[in-house]
Amino acid sequence: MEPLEQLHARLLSAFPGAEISIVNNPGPAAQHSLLLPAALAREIAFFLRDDPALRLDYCSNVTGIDWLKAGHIEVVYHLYSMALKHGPVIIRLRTANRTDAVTLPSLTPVWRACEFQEREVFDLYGVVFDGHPDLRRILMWDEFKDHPMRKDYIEPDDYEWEPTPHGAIHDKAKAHYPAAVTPAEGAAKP
Amino acid sequence: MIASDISPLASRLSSGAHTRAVTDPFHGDLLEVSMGPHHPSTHGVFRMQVTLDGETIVKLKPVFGYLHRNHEKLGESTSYLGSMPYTDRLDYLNSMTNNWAYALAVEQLAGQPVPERAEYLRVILAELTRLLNHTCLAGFLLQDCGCSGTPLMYAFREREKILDLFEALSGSRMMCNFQRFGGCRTDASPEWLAAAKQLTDGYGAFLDEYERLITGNEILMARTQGVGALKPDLAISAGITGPMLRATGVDYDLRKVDGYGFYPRFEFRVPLGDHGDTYDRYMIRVLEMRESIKIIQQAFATLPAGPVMDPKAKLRGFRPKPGEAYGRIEGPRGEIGFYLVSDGTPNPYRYRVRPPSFVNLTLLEDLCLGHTVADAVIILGSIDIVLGEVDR
Amino acid sequence: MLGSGLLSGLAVTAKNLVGSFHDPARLTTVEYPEQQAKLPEAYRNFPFLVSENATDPMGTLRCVACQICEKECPPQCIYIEKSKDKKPDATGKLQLYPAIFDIDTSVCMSCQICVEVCPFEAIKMDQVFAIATTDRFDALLLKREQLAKPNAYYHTIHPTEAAEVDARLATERKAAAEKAAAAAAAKAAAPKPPAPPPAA
Amino acid sequence: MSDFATSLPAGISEVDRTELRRQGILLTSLEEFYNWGRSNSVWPLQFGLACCAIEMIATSMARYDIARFGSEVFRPSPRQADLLIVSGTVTKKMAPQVVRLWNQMPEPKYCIAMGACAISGGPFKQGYNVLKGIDRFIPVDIYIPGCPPRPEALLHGLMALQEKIRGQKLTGPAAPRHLQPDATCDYSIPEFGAHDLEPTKNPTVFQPPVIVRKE
Repeated sequence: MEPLEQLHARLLSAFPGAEISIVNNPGPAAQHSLLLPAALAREIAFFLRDDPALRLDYCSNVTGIDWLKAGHIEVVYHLYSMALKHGPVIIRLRTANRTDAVTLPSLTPVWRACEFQEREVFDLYGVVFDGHPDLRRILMWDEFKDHPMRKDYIEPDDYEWEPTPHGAIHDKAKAHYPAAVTPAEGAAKP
Repeated sequence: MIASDISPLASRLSSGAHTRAVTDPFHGDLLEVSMGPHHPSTHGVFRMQVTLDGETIVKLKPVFGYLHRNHEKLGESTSYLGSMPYTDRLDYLNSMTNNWAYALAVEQLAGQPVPERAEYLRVILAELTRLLNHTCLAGFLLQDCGCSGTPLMYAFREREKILDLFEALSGSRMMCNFQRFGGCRTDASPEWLAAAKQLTDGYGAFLDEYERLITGNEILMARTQGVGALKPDLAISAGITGPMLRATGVDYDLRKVDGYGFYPRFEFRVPLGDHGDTYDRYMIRVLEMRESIKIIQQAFATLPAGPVMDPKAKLRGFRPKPGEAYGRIEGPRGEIGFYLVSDGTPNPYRYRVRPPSFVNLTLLEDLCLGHTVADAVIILGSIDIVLGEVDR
Repeated sequence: MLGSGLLSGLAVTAKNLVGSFHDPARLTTVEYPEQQAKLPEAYRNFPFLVSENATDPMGTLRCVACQICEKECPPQCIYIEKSKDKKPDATGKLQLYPAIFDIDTSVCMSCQICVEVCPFEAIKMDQVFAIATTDRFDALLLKREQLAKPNAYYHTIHPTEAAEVDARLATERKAAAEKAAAAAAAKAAAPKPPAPPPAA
Repeated sequence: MSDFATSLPAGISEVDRTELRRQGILLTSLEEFYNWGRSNSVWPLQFGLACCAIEMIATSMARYDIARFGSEVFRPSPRQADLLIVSGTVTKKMAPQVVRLWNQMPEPKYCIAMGACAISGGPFKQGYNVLKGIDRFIPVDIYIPGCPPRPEALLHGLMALQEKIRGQKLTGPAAPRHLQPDATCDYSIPEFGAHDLEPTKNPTVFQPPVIVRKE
């Protein structure tokens, strides 16, 4: 398969003016990826799928990543070609922020494999996929309000019985200790 | 005959009307059925919301999440090593391949080499797992066809033998927790290798017997041939992998494509189907088992001596450099992959599992439309799902 | 011929039926509890604490309450509190010991990671499995006293592994003793350290 | 039922009775006979949740053969089952269904929590969607720790349950639920809330002791 730089240049010539950049992966795996602009993502995805030199007909994996400090949520697609047996080409889309502007174009029209995986990202991260045929919660129940895979999600409190707590769980379990018993005298004796 | 039945008939006869109009108040209405989450044939806590016209399925929506155990969230709050036992519980029939996929992803992330003997052991264990899974699948599929008991009993008889091997090597029947980053936890003893070789050599005879029992069975053919046929281009678009993809005739096996482990050193074929129907999906698995036996026998013949753990591998205090990696292998159900993002801390920043059976379910509705409810059960059985992996 | 597949299948089941009366390969039932298939040496189910001798299990625990297993345990089912005083271990060196060492077996998944990370060979995997109970809260929370089992027991369940561990510990202790002797010889003039307190 | 039925014939010690039984003379009370019959025909619900369900299937297969205990009749319908084996992780999304199944089972009914997840949430207990033990909503008779328990461990749990059934008194305050006219067999089913189940536990069933750990 052509190197990522060459693919990047080819994409820039096919989509002039589009803000496509290479995201470097500093680790030993060296799986570098392409950051696509959300507005053009679907057109570029169609290009990647149909280009005769690429033919990335197989979208393997769709992942949401919550970058709390950077203030955006990223959706990562791992693309392979079953016809030409190469890959991966990794593309990333970013939301504008983590609160209200969380809409990204759905790539389900390009690859059917994204259907459930994008629903999962919607459920767990709250990214709204524009153009998804059936965007509902998939793992949690419909009445559920939160997006639990976000880094700032606060878990419900059910720490009544925690005989082996330490660290953060100990702090949560402490809320259930009876107020009359101070920790020093209430400590279980061996 | 009771009196109230006689009188209208008598009155009709007397009035000369010998036929009456059929007024079925339910005719044309659709029936909504919720199959699961407690249903004997949904392979766990899976639910299908089915809309029926008579017995024919006109709409089918899978409902997930009844076994959503927050695997990925827990993976972000435990160390890299701590997630290894959790991967056992993803696809709880095939813990060895899950371990390998996760170890492979972490080894890519950290650039960790693996000794040769460990790679051979991994191949042997993964192929034993494939034997185990496909044998059980055939049993469960036949169970779904209404053949209650016998094939599943035979399948589990053989499964117990493989589980005995796993237990003798790793200490646990199902939750092996055997692979480590940079090798395997323990080495296989010569006795273990002899026992495993004996089992593999005898497995062909069991498969022959099993095939005599079911493959040529006319009832099985009638129930499965032409049921749930899948087209190759749709399968590729939907990201179907594993035996379900190869049953449609697409030649895509990661053991050949990626050549991970030492698979390029072994000679084996990738069986392909033509119709993509339920029967093909069953046959592909039987043929794959025969290829697996060949791979294991070759691996035993050429197993090198040496350590099974890289001496530089770290168990505690494992902190990969910042970066990310996606590692995937060909599990018994399809492509199982792990996507890890490291930020340099002991815990992964993002830990994602690419579950094969979850993605394979994408086309469940397409496969079932137009078939009867009884066929939907068989189609689901032939997709071969495990809910621990679907919902994670 | 239509029906031949059915007939060959029936022949297989008939063979298995007849075989189940005389062929051990087709009669695989192990009648637990009267019979019990031999557990493999590697079998693991729940951890236990190794103590050096059976007469004083609490006094001779190998555990020094370093809390590594507590931190590494993936489901966090270990709870340790360090002692305030020190006791001599098997080599006579003063060590901390666990004042509280609890394992919640209702959470433990027997993954063996505590065993792998322990630098003192103090926690090992047990093989008991018949521990069904009617009480969740107390019976399944194993205390230090229930967890401590002598080294001899370890030898009965994992003989090969235990022999390796003993050999390794013996060399380590020998090296430590030699080092201590060398240090003592070098500091022969130095005042002796206070005598260790009696074992609690 | 009057007292004579529930107690041994006067003047015969347990030792004598064992000796008589060895000679082929069976002395029994109505209570013992009734419990003997119940304990040897415990029909489980065919209900698998997760990993432990595979071991439950293995238990019913040839190697372990649960039929030797009269429990091979796995019923798909809760209306025909006596025993709910909670075999695997109960998620919060699944918890209402499990309680509903339990409510649909007729008395006398028993519950075995098989495996760490069913007892306490097990290794997954810190998950946001995992119920920390099914005993927050339904009363559990036998707990089988292990992850997953070996099939032998499940058989051991089943024997423990049989032992419990054999020891049940038919009269008095210790009588099982189905012989107490006022006892309820309906347990409240939790609802799906915006952040968690509502309620998160059934306080009449789940009363953990207080255990305080110092920092």
